[in-house]
Amino acid sequence: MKITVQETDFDAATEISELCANNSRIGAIASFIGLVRDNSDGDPVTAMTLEHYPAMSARVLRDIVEQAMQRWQIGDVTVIHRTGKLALCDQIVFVAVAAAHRHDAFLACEFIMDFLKTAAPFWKKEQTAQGERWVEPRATDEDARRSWLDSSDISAR
Amino acid sequence: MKITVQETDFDAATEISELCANNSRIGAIASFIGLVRDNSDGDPVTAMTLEHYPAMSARVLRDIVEQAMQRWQIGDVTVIHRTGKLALCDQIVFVAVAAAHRHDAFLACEFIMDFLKTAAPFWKKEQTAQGERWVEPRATDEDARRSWLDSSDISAR
Amino acid sequence: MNIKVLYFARLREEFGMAEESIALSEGTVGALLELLRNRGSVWAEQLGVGRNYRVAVNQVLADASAPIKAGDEIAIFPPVTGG
Amino acid sequence: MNIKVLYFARLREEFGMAEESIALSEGTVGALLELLRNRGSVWAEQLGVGRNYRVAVNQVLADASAPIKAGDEIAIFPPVTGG
Repeated sequence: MKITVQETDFDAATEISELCANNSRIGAIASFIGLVRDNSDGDPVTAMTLEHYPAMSARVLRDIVEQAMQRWQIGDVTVIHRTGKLALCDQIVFVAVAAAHRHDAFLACEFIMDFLKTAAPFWKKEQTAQGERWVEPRATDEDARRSWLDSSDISAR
Repeated sequence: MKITVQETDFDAATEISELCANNSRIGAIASFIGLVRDNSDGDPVTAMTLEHYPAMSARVLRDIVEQAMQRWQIGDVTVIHRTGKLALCDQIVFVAVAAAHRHDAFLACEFIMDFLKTAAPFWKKEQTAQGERWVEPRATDEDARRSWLDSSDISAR
Repeated sequence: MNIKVLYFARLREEFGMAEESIALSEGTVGALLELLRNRGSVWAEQLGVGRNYRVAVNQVLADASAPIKAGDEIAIFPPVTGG
Repeated sequence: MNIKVLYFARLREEFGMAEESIALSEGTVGALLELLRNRGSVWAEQLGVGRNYRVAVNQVLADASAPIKAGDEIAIFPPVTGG
């Protein structure tokens, strides 16, 4: 398991190849990259600052990954979350899950993202031409998190 | 849309950055990499040869991606499938889906993989210490494909 | 009429050829399969009832009733295992 | 007893501080929040009933009844928006 909170950018291909190095049982890697998006519900976003709670953020990410590892048959997991100043289209977050079978990898990857979005102590502040604004939490993110709690089948949603 | 069937390897990071270049609406990229796995139901696999039907394979992949684009709110999609001789842990297939929102990206990416596995004309021949053998289709792959046909909700499974 | 027939993967190996040109009198996939099975031995065995294989006409999957016309490319192959 | 209290994101800006040390007589999250609200103005407003914020005790989310002991690190912050 690799959990990193860092200001610097990351290279998805390097992370993925490290994830599956030396493990020939790994047949599937599902990954996710979140980018700074001009979500334009309002003024166009030009940049973003990401703040976090350093003593807590990596710890929460680790808890989330451990939950995923209990729930699905997965191998190694990498989570990288960036902080600090980011420009439009910059990479914010990376989650990669290695598994023998792809369905486990896909589910665990989305599970980790849904919990990261709603439980890990990171906060986004957007820069726009009209000034700065803190991003508001989205109800759909909380719905996504809840959907995992409702699912009775351990392997599906 | 980029659909490629090639003998050469690919770099996931390059593909992902090309996928989201010049589109600031893209906030999420879900991707999948399939690797040559020692699946060991039998003798350990040492290598693999991938054969395909050149006139049909890219065409089927394009059809699958177009179905995904009709079903979910997604932006650009890249699919790369390798052919020829591959070693253990080599990359076989890459699917990346860009979208404004992550759930669409995850669903479309898994949908494309599930249909690719069951409809695109590629065939794997495994090399083991005991000789070569054609890989048999797995019933779970067909089940995965069917699960998308059963789902009444257009956005979920 | 003449058509091109392609074989892939295990069937290519079993039949010992990747491609052939066939003169067909009746223009359906079923008629072509019947002609091939009538060659006996490995052809009858591999394309027999209950065997699991696919047929594509001009790169699109087709069933036994699908029409075939002169110049068509027919492919016969095992269930796919890519990805 | 003395505890360390951290504020993040919007609350850090509203309160004009990232961190302070507070002498607390009663050891619960609820008592700390009451003490902060009694400062009035922005404190009463931002931590008032119905306002959406989170409290962590030693980096673990906690509710108002959660106990606090000397030396604990309490963090108060808005709903998270990372990822």
